Amino acid sequence: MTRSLPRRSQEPVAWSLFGAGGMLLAFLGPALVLITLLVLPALLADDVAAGHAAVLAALRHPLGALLAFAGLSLTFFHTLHRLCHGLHDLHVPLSARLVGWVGYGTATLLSLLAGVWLLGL
Amino acid sequence: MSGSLKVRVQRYRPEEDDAPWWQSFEVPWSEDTSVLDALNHIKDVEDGSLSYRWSCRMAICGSCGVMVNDEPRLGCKTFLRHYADADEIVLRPLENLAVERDLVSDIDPMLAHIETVQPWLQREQAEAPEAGETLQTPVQMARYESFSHCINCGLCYAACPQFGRNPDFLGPAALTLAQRYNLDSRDEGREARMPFLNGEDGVWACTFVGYCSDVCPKDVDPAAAINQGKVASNVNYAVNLFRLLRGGDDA
Amino acid sequence: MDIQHSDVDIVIVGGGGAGLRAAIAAAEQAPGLRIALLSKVYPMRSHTVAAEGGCAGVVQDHDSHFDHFVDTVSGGDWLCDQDVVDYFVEHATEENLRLEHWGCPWSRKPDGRINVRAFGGMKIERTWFAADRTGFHILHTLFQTSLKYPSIQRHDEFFCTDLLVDEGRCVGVQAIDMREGHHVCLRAGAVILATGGAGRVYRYNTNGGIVTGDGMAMAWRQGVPLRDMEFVQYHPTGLPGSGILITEACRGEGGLLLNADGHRYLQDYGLGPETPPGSPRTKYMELGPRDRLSQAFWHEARAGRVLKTRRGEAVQLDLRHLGEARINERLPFIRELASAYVGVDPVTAPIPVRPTAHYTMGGIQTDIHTATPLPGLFAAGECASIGLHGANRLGSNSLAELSVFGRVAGEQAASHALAAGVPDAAVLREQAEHNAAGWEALREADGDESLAAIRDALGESMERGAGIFRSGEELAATCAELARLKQRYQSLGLTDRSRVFNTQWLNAIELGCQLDVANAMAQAALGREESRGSHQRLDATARDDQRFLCHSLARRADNGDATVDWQPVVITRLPPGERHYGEAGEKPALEKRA
Amino acid sequence: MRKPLPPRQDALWWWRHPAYRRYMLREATALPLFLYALCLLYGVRELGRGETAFQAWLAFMESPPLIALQAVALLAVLWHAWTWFQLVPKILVIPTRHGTLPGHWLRLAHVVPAALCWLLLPLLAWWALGQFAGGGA
Repeated sequence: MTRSLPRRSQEPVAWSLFGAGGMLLAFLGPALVLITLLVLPALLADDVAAGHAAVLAALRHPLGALLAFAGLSLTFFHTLHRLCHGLHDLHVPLSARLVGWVGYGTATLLSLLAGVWLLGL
Repeated sequence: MSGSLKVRVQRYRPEEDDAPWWQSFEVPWSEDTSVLDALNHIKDVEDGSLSYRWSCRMAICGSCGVMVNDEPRLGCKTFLRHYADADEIVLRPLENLAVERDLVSDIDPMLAHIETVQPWLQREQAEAPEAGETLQTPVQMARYESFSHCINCGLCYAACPQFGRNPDFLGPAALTLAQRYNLDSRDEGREARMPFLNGEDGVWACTFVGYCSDVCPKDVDPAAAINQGKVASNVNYAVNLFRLLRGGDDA
Repeated sequence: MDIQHSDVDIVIVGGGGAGLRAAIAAAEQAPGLRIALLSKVYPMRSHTVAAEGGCAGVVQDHDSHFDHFVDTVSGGDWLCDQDVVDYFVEHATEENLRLEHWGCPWSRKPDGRINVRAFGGMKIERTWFAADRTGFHILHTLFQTSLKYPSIQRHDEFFCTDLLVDEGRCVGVQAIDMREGHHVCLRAGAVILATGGAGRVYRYNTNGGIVTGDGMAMAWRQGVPLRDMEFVQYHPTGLPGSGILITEACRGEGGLLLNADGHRYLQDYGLGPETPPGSPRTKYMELGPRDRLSQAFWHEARAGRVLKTRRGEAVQLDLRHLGEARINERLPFIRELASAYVGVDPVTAPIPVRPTAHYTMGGIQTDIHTATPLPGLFAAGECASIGLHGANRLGSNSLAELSVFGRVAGEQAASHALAAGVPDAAVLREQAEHNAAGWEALREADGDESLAAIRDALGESMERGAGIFRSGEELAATCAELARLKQRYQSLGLTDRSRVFNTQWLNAIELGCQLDVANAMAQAALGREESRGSHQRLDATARDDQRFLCHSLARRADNGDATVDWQPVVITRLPPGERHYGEAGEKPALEKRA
Repeated sequence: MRKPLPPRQDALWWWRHPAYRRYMLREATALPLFLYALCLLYGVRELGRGETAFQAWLAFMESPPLIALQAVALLAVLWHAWTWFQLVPKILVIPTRHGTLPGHWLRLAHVVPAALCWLLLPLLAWWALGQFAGGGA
């Protein structure tokens, strides 16, 4: 039986980024929120200067910068992927193509910003 | 254990009705009474015009799928005793499919999707029986075996909101069958099937709601099959990209 | 009346194992032919799906076609046509391998080769299996394979009502499109009936609701004889109450049958001596043939040594010593069924079981090429009587039969269709109109008899008079009751006048078929004044080769009743002998050696 | 004549069954996490703009609405992690000599290290920052 072949979906790119972000969030997310929620305020209350220097040093280190970039970028791709699909699930009358362009475009833009700012530290 | 229970059934007779309506029956039950037994009782005793599908009454032919209190279930494997504490049991035709009449749904879309993925064993060269069996160890068989247990009852289609949203989505049973053959060590048809998995109505229309696997009466786990299909589709995408970059044809 | 007419080359009625195999064979033999596959259910709903234990085919080195032949012929109490059995045993393995090549997930040995299990009445292990879902896997493999042939046009949920006959030749079928509710007429060069058995004429049976003998009745109404209809197999292990099948593979794997006292009663019925639990021995005890085991239950029940359960009398099928791992590997579906339908986990408790009607060994008379006496009409599978099973079918022979003779039917029909061509349209219009008018009248039936009441009375009557043991007196009573039921059927009252998916109407058509088939069964049983295989007469307890080493042929008389005459059995190389199991079965061999 | 009723899914389908509600809750974890990530991105920028800006960002993060957001984000990311690890064995198939690695082992192989991360990383950060702050003082 011959059947016309369907158009290939470009979803693998988005899904890979979504999956990587999801895995990273599952492993590191809770720790990160605990740090910003509890550790930073408690420790940096008295000595902001030292804290600023410490965080700056950590993010200037190539490994730190890379981790921060990956964490931020993949989180954007992960969450915007889910939000885009959520709009479809909720019957929001927008074309999937438009939603995709805007969603993944935003994630790309925010990733670029993160890259620029991290390099600028 | 026995008693009687109110059974509310959605009726729709295309020649007379423009919209579905509800009809209630009081059905006596004992420990063994299934939803299918209840329907047969209603048809025999109360209202002979009620239509529904059934045959094997042992959870293998896949005919008698209905919504029981909003959950897709096989009528023959769902027992009234489990609903003894409820006020009533509500029966509707399977969700996400057109209703032909009463509890009879149109499952042709599912069948069409199943055909699309070419669910048969493909070999580049067909062997004669004299060649003997193609060897396959129990470990190799275990890779796909549970995916081959699908009875095509359609409960997973009734459970899948993405199929409800987009009827062109190939859906759980079809994609599971594709995966079943793709994982079979004897099969060589993966190349032919992948384009359908890769398409926008293939594995990528699934958002891993996972309810299909919850309702499957044969523990097939279609959600697992589809999402393993996503991994396969991803690999296929990467390989294709590599080919394109090297100046090859789109595969 | 609006009847849709169309032309095809071959019509196959029934989408189970035999029908699908025939369709594939025809499509492969002659790719240009238009093959219409009609089924009143989607093909994967067909009752082949419920077969559990396995499918026969000689595969081990120490086994041979002749051994399979001997087991089958003696198991059938010498009422098998031996040329047919020869053809069957020589082609069963080949068909099983073909299914393997089409993807059937046969259970394997650790080295990847086909595994086989022991089965009742088979001297050597030769039952191929796919866990305990063998029929399911065969049916789905065939269905999925059939999808690759564009020339097979499925007509799902088309209820076939009539064979169309012109000048003594079958030239098509008439059916009701269940979804649209209108009549269709398919003219064809050849017709294959693959409509399955008629187990639903009994009150307690292992069969699905669709197993109502429609094809047998359709052929019967065109004057085609139904052969060996008195031989109805009771499967020794069904669930009490529902009748759901608990496979013979349970015993093949080593399951034990115990009566209420915990005694392995089969040793008292010529099947002993007792084999140690966990070491089943072929043709001993629980691995005796189905007729003997069902008869043993009947005696135990008469002696009051069975359990009285809420669901009726039962004995115990004990699998506990197999252990959870083996049960999960070999009998997962049985565990699922026992848990769901009688609340018993076979890992921890014995399953209550009892014999229930299972298989129609007789059927539409065909020759070895699946051709019926009506030119253009072929039949295969449970609906046919090709002469394979004789008076008692061995478990796992019927699944193999579907492929072996399904293929033959497909090829024969293809050749016939190519030669015959599609018949003239005009003559059939009138016939179709006439048929349709009859079914329309039934849809409007407004008598005062209830469908369910007649159906239930039919089941009770067959159970009482034509069960495991019969007598002339009881059979005569059943025949009389059947005549009364047929009368009552004339005053049937239906409440649903609609067309779309009017299952009441279709059930009424089915009931008419059941009444015809039951009548043939009872009349043939009444005529056979001997005991052979599954046909055991309390008033004629011996086998009588003098008078009855022959097939019964039930024919429709002009008044609609059945007349029975006889046809010789084909005996080629195994002259009639005594049928022995257990230790007694070793004697002939010992004598030969001595 | 046939006259099938076409199926129709309404926009509130996800409210109708607990399984769907759980799914939507899982998907909804993305919203607080997205906002939280925006805050962190903003923090990176402020970090680069000097100590005062960084202090202002810290204060911003400690404002009640942001504390609430972080609390919600914490719950969300925990639910995300839980559901994520439930699904991993369905996607990840690791062949072994006797078949495939059982799902519960895979799940365990994810949950245990993850839980260690959740506990140890904050402690590590606490210790490292304490060292830095102590050393700097």
